[in-house]
Amino acid sequence: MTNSTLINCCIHILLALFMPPLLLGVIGKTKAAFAGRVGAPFLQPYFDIIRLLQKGTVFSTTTSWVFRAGPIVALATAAVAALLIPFGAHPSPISFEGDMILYAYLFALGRFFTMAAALDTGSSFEGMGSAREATYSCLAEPTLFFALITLSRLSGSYSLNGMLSNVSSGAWLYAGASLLLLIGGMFIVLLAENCRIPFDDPNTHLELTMIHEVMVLDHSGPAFAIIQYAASLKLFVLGAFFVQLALPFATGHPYLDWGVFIATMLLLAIVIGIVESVMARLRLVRVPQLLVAATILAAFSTLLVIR
Amino acid sequence: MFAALIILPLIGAGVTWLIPFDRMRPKALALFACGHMGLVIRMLIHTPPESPGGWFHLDALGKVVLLSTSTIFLACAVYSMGYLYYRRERSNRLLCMWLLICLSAASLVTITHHLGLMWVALETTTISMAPLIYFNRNARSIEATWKYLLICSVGVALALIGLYFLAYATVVAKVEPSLLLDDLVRAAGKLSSGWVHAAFVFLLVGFGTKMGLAPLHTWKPDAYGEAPGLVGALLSGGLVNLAFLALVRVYQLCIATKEITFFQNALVVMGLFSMILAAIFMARQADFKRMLAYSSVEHVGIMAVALGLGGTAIFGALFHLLANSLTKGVLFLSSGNIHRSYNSKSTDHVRGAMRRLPWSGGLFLAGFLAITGSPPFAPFISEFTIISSSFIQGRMAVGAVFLISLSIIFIGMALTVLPMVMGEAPPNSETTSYRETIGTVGPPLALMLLVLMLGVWIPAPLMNLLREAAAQLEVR
Amino acid sequence: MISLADQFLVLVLLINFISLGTSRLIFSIRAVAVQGVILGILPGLIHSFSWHVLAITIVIIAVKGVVIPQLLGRAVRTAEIKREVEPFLGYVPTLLLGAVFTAFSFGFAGSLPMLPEHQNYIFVPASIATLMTGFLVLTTRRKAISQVIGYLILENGIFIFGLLLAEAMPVMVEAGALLDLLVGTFVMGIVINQISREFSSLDTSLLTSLKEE
Amino acid sequence: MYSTLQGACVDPALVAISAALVIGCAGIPGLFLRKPGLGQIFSTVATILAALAGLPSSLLLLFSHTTTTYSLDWGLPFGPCELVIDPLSAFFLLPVFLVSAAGSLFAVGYWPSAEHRTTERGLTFFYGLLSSSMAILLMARNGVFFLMVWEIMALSAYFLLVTEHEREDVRRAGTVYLIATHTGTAALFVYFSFLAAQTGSFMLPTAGSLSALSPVAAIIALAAFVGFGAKAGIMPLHIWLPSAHANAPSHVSAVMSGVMLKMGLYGIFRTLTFFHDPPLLWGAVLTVAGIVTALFGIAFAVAQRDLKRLLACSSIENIGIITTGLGVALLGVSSHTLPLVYLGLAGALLHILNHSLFKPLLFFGSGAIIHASGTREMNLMGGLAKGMPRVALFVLVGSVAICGIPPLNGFASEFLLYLGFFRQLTENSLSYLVLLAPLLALVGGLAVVAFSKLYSSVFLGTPRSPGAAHPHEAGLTMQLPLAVLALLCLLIGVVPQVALRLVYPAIASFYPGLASTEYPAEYGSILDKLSLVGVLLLTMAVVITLLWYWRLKKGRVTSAPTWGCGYQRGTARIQYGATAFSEIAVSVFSGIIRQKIRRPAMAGLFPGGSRCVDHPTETLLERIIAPLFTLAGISFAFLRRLQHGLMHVYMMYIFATLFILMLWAH
Repeated sequence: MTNSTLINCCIHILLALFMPPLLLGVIGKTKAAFAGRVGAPFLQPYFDIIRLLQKGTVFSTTTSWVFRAGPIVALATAAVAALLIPFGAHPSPISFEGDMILYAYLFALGRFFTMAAALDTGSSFEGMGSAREATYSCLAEPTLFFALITLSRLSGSYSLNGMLSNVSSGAWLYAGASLLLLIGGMFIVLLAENCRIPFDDPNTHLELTMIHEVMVLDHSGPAFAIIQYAASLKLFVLGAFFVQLALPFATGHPYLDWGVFIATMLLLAIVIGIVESVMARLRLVRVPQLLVAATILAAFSTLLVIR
Repeated sequence: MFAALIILPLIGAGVTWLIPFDRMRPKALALFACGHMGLVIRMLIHTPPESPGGWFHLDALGKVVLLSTSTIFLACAVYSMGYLYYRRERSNRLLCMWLLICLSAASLVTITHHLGLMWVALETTTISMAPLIYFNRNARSIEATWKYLLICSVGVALALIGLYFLAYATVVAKVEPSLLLDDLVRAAGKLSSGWVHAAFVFLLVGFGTKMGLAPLHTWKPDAYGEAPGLVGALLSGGLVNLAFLALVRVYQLCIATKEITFFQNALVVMGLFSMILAAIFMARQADFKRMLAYSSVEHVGIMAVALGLGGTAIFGALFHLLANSLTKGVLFLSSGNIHRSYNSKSTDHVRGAMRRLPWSGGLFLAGFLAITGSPPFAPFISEFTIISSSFIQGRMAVGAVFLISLSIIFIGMALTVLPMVMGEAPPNSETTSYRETIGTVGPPLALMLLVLMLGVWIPAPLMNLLREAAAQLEVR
Repeated sequence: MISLADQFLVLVLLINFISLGTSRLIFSIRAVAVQGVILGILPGLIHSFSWHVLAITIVIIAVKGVVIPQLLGRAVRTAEIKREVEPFLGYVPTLLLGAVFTAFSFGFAGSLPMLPEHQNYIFVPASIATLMTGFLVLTTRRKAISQVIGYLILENGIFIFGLLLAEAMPVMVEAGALLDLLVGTFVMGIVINQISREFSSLDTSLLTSLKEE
Repeated sequence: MYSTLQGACVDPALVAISAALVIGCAGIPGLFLRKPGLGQIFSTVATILAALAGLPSSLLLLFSHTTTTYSLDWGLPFGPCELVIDPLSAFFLLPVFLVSAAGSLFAVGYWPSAEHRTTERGLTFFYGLLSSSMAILLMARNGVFFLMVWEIMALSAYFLLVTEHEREDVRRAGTVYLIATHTGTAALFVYFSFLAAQTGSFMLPTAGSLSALSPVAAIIALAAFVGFGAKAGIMPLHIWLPSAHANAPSHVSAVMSGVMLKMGLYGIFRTLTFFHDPPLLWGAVLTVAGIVTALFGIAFAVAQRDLKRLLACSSIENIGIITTGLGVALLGVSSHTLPLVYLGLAGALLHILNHSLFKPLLFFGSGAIIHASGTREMNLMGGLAKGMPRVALFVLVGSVAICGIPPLNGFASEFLLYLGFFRQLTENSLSYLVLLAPLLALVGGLAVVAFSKLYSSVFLGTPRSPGAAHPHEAGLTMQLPLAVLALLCLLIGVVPQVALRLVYPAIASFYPGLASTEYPAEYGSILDKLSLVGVLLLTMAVVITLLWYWRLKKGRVTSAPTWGCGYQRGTARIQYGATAFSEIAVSVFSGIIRQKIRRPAMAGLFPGGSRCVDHPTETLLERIIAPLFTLAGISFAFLRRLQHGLMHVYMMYIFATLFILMLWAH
């Protein structure tokens, strides 16, 4: 391993460690701006996490060890996923043929344990949340795979590195239509997987309508901090996938590329913020329909490239 | 030697007639059955030479049938010791006597090569069975007897005129008029086809009626349903084989006269028809003895089809003759026990037999699996041989119909048998004094073990016997 | 001599039609008895005299002409039935069918090769026709008695054919004939009487409790 | 290790055969021993010892490239009866020995003869018979002998299934099973007959000796698909499977699902080796049947409320996945794309191995659960994790593994299949195969729904019924099999490359063309990376845990009731139950899953108490096959009028027959 790759590796890990909460901060700020408020500072999510880490913990009497495993697994999976996905033009530290499948399935692992932890509390609301989570994410699964197929067809490679680094502006020339469809589909999945509006509202106060937030009602203190951090990391990882798909800019100069990556990520956060502030939450019954629509978009894009 | 085989049972009949006590007769019956069995085994080992004039000649085919008949009869005789203990309300004198007379006539059928004599013997067996079917002395049994007697007599009468035709054919052909099989085979070339055809048709219908091929089977369900279990076993395990042997003799003649194809096709068609009909009648059958009767129709159908197919299926037919009679013995004897215990033949009342009669219930279940051709029981060997040879010969349609009706029959029988043996006996079901004893369970158990043994291992002598018999029926 | 036998066979055919046409049981029993007597005489006509033939003649006449009618008659009387009411098929159609079958049997016999000495006689057609008549009775009449009668007629048909073989294989023919007689008389007679005791009627349409429902 | 064993002079094949026979006879003494329980102990010990002898020897046979032939002497006229163990058989032997030993150990605690005097003997006897017949089946090379052993297997499975035959549903399940399996056997009659017609003997043909282009070959393949597919539970031949697995004693369900289904797959594998040029159509049919089976199976599983029925349906799903892999491999053979062949076979065979680990694990778990809670209805359970923490842990491992989630073994096999699908993108033939990937992903997603439903509604939350309120931890004899299987799942999950090496000889014997390729090395290295990530994941989880607990020590930890979002009177019954959990998914997939729903009729201003019951239906069985049976029954009843007891008409039958035959003759 040469020197530069070692440095890039370190940068990669540091970014994955420290940048995710910032996205939440940016999103919050954007929404505040749209609402005409000043809003919390960009670093507010960091403050929250630190404060939560210092608090004590309350465990529900009904819970068992499964409840505690939930946040841990969620964070671990997100972290491993972060090591598999390339940031911008820079390849990921770990990469091998078929890693995209692992990437997709890691989220399933995290989800399984999050849902189990939620159901362990025996609260009907958390039950609702996990039931919804289970169904919606299993509807979102195929979309991701269609995206992977399209990318690996375009790039002729079977690993995330190859797929995403080869989707340069060149690909747009001959497969623009399918990439466009793909971006549409993937954006929906991005929002759904991270429980953003229009699927879910992270800071609503009506538990009956929530998905992700209602699953973590009973986590408190450090556990909740871990969950918050894991959620932001997940957003970060999926976002990295998306921006590399949507804004594949590469200057060729390594440090400039890092800058580009950070910039595009922040841009993505702003976009999400805009969407959240201009759109309303969907009715729950509409959610599956939107997800299926995303799947259809992605499927079309696949058919366009493999016919 | 031949004489002994015929006389011994007759003596037995006389003895049982003279014995005054009901308790003693079954023992005598079993005794004479054992004697007969011993005689049969001795004749199988040292086959006596053909009698002067060629009227009596024990060939391989005869041996197979004789063996099966004697075995099933022995089983029934031993069983009767245990069974008749529960039927003390009426005298068993006639029963024992006629059983032995029937045995004598049956042996005669197997050892003679004179078609006329064979016909006489068959008619005797028919008559001798009538009092046995009427054993229960009630309205239903008299009706069954009446139907059995009239239909079978008509059938046998048809067979007689068929024989007359044959004889007349020899007369017309200006050869030495005779009904000796060997003479006929020798003269076969000269006989005029018109008479021979007519003869074959009449013989087929006549013996077919006795054998119970559909649609000539109409007496079977009634007779089997009303007769005591051991009589049913004897009818379906013994007499059927005699009629089949008669058909086989005709078949040998057909081979000689080169008219075989028509006869074979007729056999296949009637056989398949019997199987289909049995399949239809066995589904949702509410009376398990009648179900067994239809199963007997099915199995004569199988034998007919196999005979009609020829080739390797012949072996299947002969082996099926053995396997079927043994398995039928198991089924009828154990069903007799179940009937005694519940005092009902209706599957609405008979439930949970395995709980009430562990042995008989289990044997009935095992017999059901065996008779429907499940490995590792003997009927599987024969049925698979027949099916495979039908496919190997390229008779796809035959094989397909055969297989489909087998499956339907399995389903139908399963839906009748499984509820009988499984579960709990219904609370309202009648409880009788019947208890399982070695006398009533031993014989079917022994037969079942035989069926199992033949399913996994055929002794070399038996194998050779069957091969030899099959060789007699090869179409050249 | 044998030509005389031929005339008798015509008589036999006539009796077939009578038994098909009549509705009174006693009458048809008598008809069958007469038929039996004729059949008893026939061997005497076609063979030269011998004690053996005489014995046969006597036995047959005795059984077919006397014993069986007696048995059946008694059964009829005990069961108090006069006539076959509502046959399965009416009398006129039955008669017509009988005629058709007789014609058919003549055709059938014509198609078969025969000994020259039998060539001009109607043994074979007569036997086939009688056989079919027996079947017709068996299939169209409901009463047990009528069916026994049908069976007897059927037997007579077979017997007629047997006459052709009488010199070829006497033992066989006689054995067959006698055994048939045995069934016909004793066993059937016994069963008939049992039935009439059980049901106090010989209507076999009563004997239909054994069936698939 | 096997080199040392090879040094020993005893022939491993002989060891395997005798082990199978020992297992078969293990139950016999129990039938005659007066003292209850002694027979059970004896058979368990014998079975375990035999398995301990059989496993290494089958491993040896798997890796040794020689196959020895033993000829049994029997008097039947179907040619010699040969026993051969080639790598394919040896591979399938592994689960047979493993699971049957585990099951018999489990039975000691689960079905103690002290409580089940009447049934225990028969159960033990037929259990041994089933296990050994499956082992012998894999060695049989004579078609008729194969058929016999096959039927012995089927029948002993039937007798095991109806152990509790006083119960109506058990009897019904048994009857359906018996009829289905017998129909399958009829198809096998056709299969072996035509094989004999093709080769001239009843011996199974050697690999690649037949051509697939003749019409007879098509019939053979179809018969094999029907006969073996019915046993394996490929749709639409699966009708017997759910009720059978649900109603058998749990350790029997484990063997049936974990091993017996594989025998059907073995038959299909074996059949496909006969032909050297399978047409594309066969592969296509298998692939489509497989993916449809997987999708429908898991969809049914999502809807179930009966614990064991859910497991049974997921068996159907897994069989579907395996069949897909096989079909893909076959497509590869027909189109001469070796990577596809390799990956398809590797995925299929590895998944066979995996499924025979985690499915028995789950069925044993369900046995322990039913033992503790006294019900199979998931809606009545809950909170069992506190009473039986170890079983909860093992079942968790099983559930995660069966969803195909890393780092457990289920993922490894599905991963290989995915690679195969993606590979086709660069091959220019059959690139549409890649569309299987999203479908498989959907299957995986649904599996997560089904098993998080199972796990959470059984073990988590608070008890929903008094029956489940006081669960007891399973006995040691029940825990040990669970522990072993769970450990194996984790092991294969973390080091899949080892398992891949296990699979390779079987692949080579299935498709000799792969013998001299570098694929094993290539994909072995990929799996190395996979296991690296697995280890990374585990370490990361451990690290986070340690950090957190270090944190917890400092902070103060209190415990309080679950926050009810303001509803202070929450009872256990307002928890999300199993049915509620899957309700959304079921409504989304209502096209596939049909449910009978009895909704309460609301009347008046203040409607009284009422309940809404919905239970999933066996679409095929209850809507198509059962009506067909009734229809046939009616028409038969009509035809039975032929037997009306009217004498003169019977006479007419005889006369008519005579007449027709006369006309035919002339």
